[in-house]
Amino acid sequence: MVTERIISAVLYVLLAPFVIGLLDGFDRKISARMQGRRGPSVLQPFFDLKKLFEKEFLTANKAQLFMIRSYLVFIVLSGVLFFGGFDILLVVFSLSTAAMFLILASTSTHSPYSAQGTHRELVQIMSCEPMELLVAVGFYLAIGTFNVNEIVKTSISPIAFLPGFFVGFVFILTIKFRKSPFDIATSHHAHQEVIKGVTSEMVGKEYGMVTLAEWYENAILLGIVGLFFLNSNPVSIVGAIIAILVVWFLEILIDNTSARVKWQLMLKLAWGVTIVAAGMNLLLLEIIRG
Amino acid sequence: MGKRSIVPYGPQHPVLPEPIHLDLVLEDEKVLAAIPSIGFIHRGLESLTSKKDFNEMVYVAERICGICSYMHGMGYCMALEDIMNVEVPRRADYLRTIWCEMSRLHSHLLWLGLLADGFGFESLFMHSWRLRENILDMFEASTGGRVIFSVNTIGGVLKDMPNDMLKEFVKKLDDMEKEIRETTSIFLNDYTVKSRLVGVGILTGEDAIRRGAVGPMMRASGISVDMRKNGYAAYNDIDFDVITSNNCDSYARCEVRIGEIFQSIDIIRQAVAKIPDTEINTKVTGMPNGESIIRVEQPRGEAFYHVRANGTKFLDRFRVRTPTFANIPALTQTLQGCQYGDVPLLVLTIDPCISCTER
Amino acid sequence: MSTIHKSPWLLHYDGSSCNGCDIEVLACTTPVYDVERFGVINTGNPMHADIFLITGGINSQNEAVVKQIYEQMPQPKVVIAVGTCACTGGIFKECYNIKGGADTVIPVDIYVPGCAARPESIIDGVVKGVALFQEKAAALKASEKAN
Amino acid sequence: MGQFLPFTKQVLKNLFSEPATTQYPFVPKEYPERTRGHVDINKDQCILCGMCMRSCPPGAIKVDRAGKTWTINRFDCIQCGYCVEKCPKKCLSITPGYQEPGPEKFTYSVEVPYEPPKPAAKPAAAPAANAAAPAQPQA
Amino acid sequence: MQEIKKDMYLIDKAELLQVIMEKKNALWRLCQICCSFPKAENHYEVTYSFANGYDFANYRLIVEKDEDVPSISRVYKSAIYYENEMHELWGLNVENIKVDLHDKLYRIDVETPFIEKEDK
Amino acid sequence: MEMLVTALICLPFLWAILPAVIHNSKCRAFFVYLGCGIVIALSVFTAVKWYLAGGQAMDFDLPYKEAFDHVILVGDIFLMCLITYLSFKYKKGVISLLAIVQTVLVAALELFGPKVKELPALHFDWLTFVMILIIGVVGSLIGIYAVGYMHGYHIHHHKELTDRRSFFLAMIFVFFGAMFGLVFSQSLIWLYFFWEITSVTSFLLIGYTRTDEAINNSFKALWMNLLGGCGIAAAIAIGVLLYQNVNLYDMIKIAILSKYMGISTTLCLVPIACLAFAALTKSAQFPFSGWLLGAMVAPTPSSALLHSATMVKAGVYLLIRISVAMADNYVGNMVALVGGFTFLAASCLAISVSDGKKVLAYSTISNLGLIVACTGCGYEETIWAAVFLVIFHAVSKSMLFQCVGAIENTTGSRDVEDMQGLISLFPKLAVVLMIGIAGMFLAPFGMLISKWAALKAFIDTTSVYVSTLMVLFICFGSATTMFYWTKWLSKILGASGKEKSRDLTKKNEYISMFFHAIMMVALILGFPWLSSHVLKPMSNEMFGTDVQVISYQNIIIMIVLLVGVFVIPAINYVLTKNTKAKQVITYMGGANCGDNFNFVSSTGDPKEMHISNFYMEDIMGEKKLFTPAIMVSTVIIIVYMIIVIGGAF
Ligand code: SF4
Ligand code: SF4
Ligand code: SF4
Ligand code: SF4
Ligand code: SF4
Ligand code: SF4
Ligand code: SF4
Ligand code: SF4
Repeated sequence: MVTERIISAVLYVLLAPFVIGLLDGFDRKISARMQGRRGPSVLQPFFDLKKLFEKEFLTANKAQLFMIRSYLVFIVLSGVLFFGGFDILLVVFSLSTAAMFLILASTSTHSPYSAQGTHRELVQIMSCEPMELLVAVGFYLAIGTFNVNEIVKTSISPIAFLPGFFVGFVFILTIKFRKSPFDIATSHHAHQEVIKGVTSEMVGKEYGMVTLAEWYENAILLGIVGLFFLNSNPVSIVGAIIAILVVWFLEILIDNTSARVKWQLMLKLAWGVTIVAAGMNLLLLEIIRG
Repeated sequence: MGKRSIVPYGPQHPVLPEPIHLDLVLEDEKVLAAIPSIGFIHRGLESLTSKKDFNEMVYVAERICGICSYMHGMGYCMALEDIMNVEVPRRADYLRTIWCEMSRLHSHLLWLGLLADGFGFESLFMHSWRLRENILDMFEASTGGRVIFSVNTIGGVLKDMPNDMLKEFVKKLDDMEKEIRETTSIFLNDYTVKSRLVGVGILTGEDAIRRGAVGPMMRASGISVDMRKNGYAAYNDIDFDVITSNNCDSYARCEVRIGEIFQSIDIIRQAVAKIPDTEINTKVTGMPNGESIIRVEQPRGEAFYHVRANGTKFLDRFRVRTPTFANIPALTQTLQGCQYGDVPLLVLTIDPCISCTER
Repeated sequence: MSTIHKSPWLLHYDGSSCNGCDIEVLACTTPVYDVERFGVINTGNPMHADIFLITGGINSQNEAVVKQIYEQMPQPKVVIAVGTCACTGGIFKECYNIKGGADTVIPVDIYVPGCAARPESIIDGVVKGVALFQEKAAALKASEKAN
Repeated sequence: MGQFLPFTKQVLKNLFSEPATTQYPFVPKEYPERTRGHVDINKDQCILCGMCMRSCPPGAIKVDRAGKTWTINRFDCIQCGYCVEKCPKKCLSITPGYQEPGPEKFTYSVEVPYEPPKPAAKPAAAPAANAAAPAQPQA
Repeated sequence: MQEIKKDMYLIDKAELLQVIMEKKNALWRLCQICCSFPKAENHYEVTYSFANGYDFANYRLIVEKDEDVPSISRVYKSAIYYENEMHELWGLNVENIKVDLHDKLYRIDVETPFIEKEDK
Repeated sequence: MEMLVTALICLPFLWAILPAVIHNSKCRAFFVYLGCGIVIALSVFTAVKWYLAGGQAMDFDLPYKEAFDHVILVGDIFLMCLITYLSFKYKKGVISLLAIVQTVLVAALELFGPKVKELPALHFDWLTFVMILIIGVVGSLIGIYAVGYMHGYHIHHHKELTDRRSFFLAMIFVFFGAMFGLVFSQSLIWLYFFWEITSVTSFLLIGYTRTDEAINNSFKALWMNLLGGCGIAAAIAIGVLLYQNVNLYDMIKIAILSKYMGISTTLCLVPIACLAFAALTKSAQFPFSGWLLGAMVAPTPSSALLHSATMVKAGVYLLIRISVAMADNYVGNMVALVGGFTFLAASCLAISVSDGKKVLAYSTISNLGLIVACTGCGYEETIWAAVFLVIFHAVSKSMLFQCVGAIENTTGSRDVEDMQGLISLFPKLAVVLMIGIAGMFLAPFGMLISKWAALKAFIDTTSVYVSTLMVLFICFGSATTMFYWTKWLSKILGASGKEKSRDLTKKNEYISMFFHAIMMVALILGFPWLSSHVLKPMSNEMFGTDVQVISYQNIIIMIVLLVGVFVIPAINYVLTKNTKAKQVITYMGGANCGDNFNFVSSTGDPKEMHISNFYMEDIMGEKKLFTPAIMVSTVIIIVYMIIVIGGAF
């Protein structure tokens, strides 16, 4: 049992970047095709990452680099906690601690665009955090534990009890993945008012590390999506993978069919959906539990 | 200083295809003040009149701007034709009208794309520009250039479009019309797009006049003025209505321009149906002497060509007042109190052409 | 094997151009020409860019801007002057406020002529620039090793 | 309010149909015949009158009567076609195919066989090559 | 006021503000202000163009080389740009512009490029 | 033990006379230091002695109890007279009514009412243990800080104000005495007396500067706290009339037992409800938050004192005390909802303000909200969390206030926006500030642990809608909390273009802050020990069970995270220190003037760039939220009070 958990955590550390990088590559290809273009190679994200690490290192403030490294380490740590089957609430807390390092890294430079992006990033975190915490609460209500390791051992997939939580979570995933309509703090294409937002001042390997951290984070988020579908039956793993792919495709589709909204609307929508979808679900579960 | 940020915006900025700089004073993201600065593209091309003769100036005029390059060339030629009392053959007038409207089409599609890019709707941007490529292909087939055509000359045009080429263009436009309609309906109906446009950047009709706004910017504030109604080129033979909207916001500007896309297609159809077979230019001799002010309706609004000649081959004065120049005071008005995220959008809603603004 | 050439990110800055070249540069990123096929992303940020596409000539006001942006790009970097204006100043070179092409302030690696430069030209320029980018990366690595 | 995600249909259609992207540079581009690519000279007809040089707006052409050369800087030419229009002998033309980008701005120059007193009538031997390949660097 | 050609009137400095006010009150829009310096005449010609719907009117002021013109930027805000431009490029003195950019509208190296040194 | 406790309560009162009469500032400073030292030593000694004795809860009487009873009665009346006098002096006569009504009620009951059951006056248990340590150590450190701060305050900055330092320092000692008395008292009448002393003392401290604003705010604090006092008075009245018993612990027992014995449950809850109401006012929950915000007009040490170790902690202490009686009933629901709501509302409001002290004030209110909510739930986990929060909050808040005070003295501003780049200008102050902020919210410090426990407990709460609402309050509240702390932190760690200047902070201020920092770190590192050696017996004592609230595994994770927060950046810092990097100027779209702090403006001249945080005044501004928050919370309280009291009769 323990070995299994260790293996899964180690696999996460080793494989997450490759899996997510590849998904990202397909994302770019599919997006391009949705836009009527041919698009880059599916390995493009890896080329980009590799190049970033090969570029000369410029910096506007040296403090930035160590904060970014700390950000990366914390994200990986959160992932290890998650895939190692520990407490999901702590995973969420650890993720928000990581986010704080990103923010500090970004503001340490005193640059107008990264500052503006950071403020927006903070709003994004604020928009998502209730839902992330609620997901943990949802699992606790449905399964009776915060422990990922025990959640996967349940007999019925949690999604059966948590449809509202799932909807809410998928909704905030758009924010987390930095996809349109919520790509307000950093966008994958730079044509936006804050340029590259949080990452504006991150050069070469710094930017590479942030990208890598994002991949690790996305792996956790998709892992949580999968968690909704897992149960003690091994077949559910297939279901979880399908669910992850569907959600991922949905995010690409939404990305390509919507305009970037303003942060006020994002906050309103995110909180609104959280309260309505997750709140209702929460209330129902509470009632059922008596 | 408190809760206010003072930050630069531009000149190099990816949402702005052209350099423009603003000093912004923000509270959170609310813009309390925006001071624009222009001059990053100032070349001083009006002064070239002392170095290039009035014929060469046609090519300079075309390069005032690469987007409605055609109309700049035409406006300049019209001013000289007026001074030199040249009668332009009717076919040339029609050809000019068709190219003008094709320019408007490409310019508006380009603008729609940039707007979509401005609010982060990448696929819509791609789609608009893909549609626009069709128009550019027509340009290349008819003039040999994709963006700068060099087909105008004082006294007419240099290249003819054979009638079957025109017919084919009309057919292509018919095909495109449906696609354009689908694409533009996204701008008008999508929830996220509307959340960015509706009620953003209000400019009342009176403000529009006080600040000297022109073109779609003005028509979106409910003021019905379109220089084409003055009947230059072949517009006096064409039947069209001035498109206006009373919403006074960014959405209205979008609406007006989208309306004009279909209007342009219609005008091209009418022109192709009516085009006479005559010469395409008249030989011009002698030196210009006199003064003329020509106003034409460019995609972005009324452009001004003020030419003063003195009987030599070098002009005394060639002055262009481009629509964007006129719209900048209106822009500063709309920026007041908007959100930081709206800044690029509002800059885009005047459909800026800094190049021609700064000349 | 280095794959650095597969990820050239662009930065586009409009010097004193007439827009003609700019819209052609932009057209390169749109479906028909789609330079992302070569891994090109149009970043807005010099800190992330490998290839600097500059259109239009240099005037007294944008001189400092161009220099600054160039300096903010990390090595290895390639500069491509797009359009006749950026190559030589073009038709505007006799204007009082035009100092000349992009090479008056920064070293230009590839010149793409044309007024306006065609998307095909720009693609060719970029492809050549990418090759150069690869070379410069190798040179940079060699010099780093030497140190 | 507006509709939600109305663009989905178009996007999915694009996803499952052939992209609009051309294969350039892997497949060469075919230009329409009117395309203004670059200026070419039929050197046999040129009389070195210098009209093109004087009329060229950016000053891209140099005509050297003494050295009997006609030179164009294609990195300076704006393909306006004014020289073509002005040339008294109609020996200039503007044809598809543009000057290839390169790391150097070079000029292209031809020796003009024109002999001032008697009109030359040599048969055109090589110049066709110029039209096909736009330019070769010159030292 | 004297009509010199269609829609073009010659006015003198005293009439300017009155004309401007009239136009403003009738909700005319300021199209442009054009400054020129025909060498042969050796004076400035400043043309103010107004439009209202399709009506069009231009008013021309003849200004000697060392003369000032009053600013109309307090009546028409958009005149700021035109007036700053006149001063920066032509060296024409405009009194009291509402936002005087002191020759920094276009930050150019050349001083008054449209007027040659000896003329000035 | 009796002697020690007596000394702990009485000594500060007596010591207060010293600074009050000594006017030589050096000499006075010496006695204040000495007094604080004694208080620390005494409280620590008492606590340790009790701990070593086995940590058994004990009841005991003071010697000369009768005399003390009389003193207290006289004291009550004296306070009433003082309030009445001052209220009339400053034309706020109405307020005195509140004092008169309650004092007369209590005094009358005591003199003429039925004879109440005789019981020991004092009680010492685990909660008391924690409280005396907080009051003694944190409070005294603030006292030490105050000496240096008040010197600077009068000598350098506020020459226009009358120097009443003697009075100020004396009041601080009075505060200590009152707080000690409060946490030991078993009898409600005694508790009431000490409670009123804290109300009046804080009133006097807030009005210290005697500016109009200060006077207004001090009266606001007074009437709100007196209203709370009425609650205790009412509880006393009910106790005397119904049960002939004014013993706090007995009342709690009755309330708990009633649940099982089928006697009119709700009737027994009424005194508890009254006490809870009193505690809500004192712990500055909505709708009574105004007084704590207004308290900022006073010099910083008094803010620190009110916010961290004393005053508000009195309210929280009482709530924790009675929490066992609030589990799963209407009173508990009321307290939980008011607390949860306050947690969310105050943290939203904290987003919209930029005055450093005000942010701290809102964060105090918000944090207390979380504590209050935990007590309202009344489960082992939540009490565990509540006590943890109390400890962390006391230390870090005291530290933060001191630090902001020192920053204000040094830079002339306490606005968060003016702290841009503090880390490079005043690194020492910045580090203290950062540790304080980290202590307030960063994983895995106080907030995280408490949120974890609270969430778990609230999910398990029986009342469906309370549970749902509370979970939502906590989830949303923690998001907003993260927002305002992070943005402050990012200001401090940013770059600064200002010239370095001299740090004016006094040595004793640093000593105090330094001790706080050490305590903070010790608490973090000692948190598993604390949990098993202090909180576990406490919960055992209160609930009779000692479940492991937080699993061993999670404790390990938290330790890992916690070590991570310090160690990971530190390691990375060391690793990256020597990275070769070319310095570039920041990206400003090409408009950079060359130094990261100025840009080429539209007029071509350099202009200073300023980057301000988000304040969301349109969404979370005081104008927008404050009144609605007060209304909502008032409605909650009124509705529940009606249910509880109405149900009883
Ligand atoms: S906020 Fe108002 S009163 Fe305060 S310093 Fe600024 S301008 Fe003065
Ligand atoms: S506004 Fe000016 S620059 Fe822009 S397209 Fe029109 S004429 Fe050209
Ligand atoms: S080269 Fe031609 S098209 Fe390009 S910017 Fe210059 S003038 Fe415009
Ligand atoms: S095409 Fe125009 S620019 Fe080129 S050489 Fe001829 S005249 Fe000169
Ligand atoms: S090319 Fe034509 S214009 Fe030029 S020199 Fe020869 S003959 Fe004259
Ligand atoms: S710096 Fe602080 S203490 Fe000094 S005068 Fe100002 S506010 Fe008062
Ligand atoms: S911030 Fe504090 S001191 Fe200042 S006005 Fe408000 S309440 Fe008074
Ligand atoms: S808080 Fe402000 S008003 Fe009050 S004493 Fe300090 S500086 Fe003066």
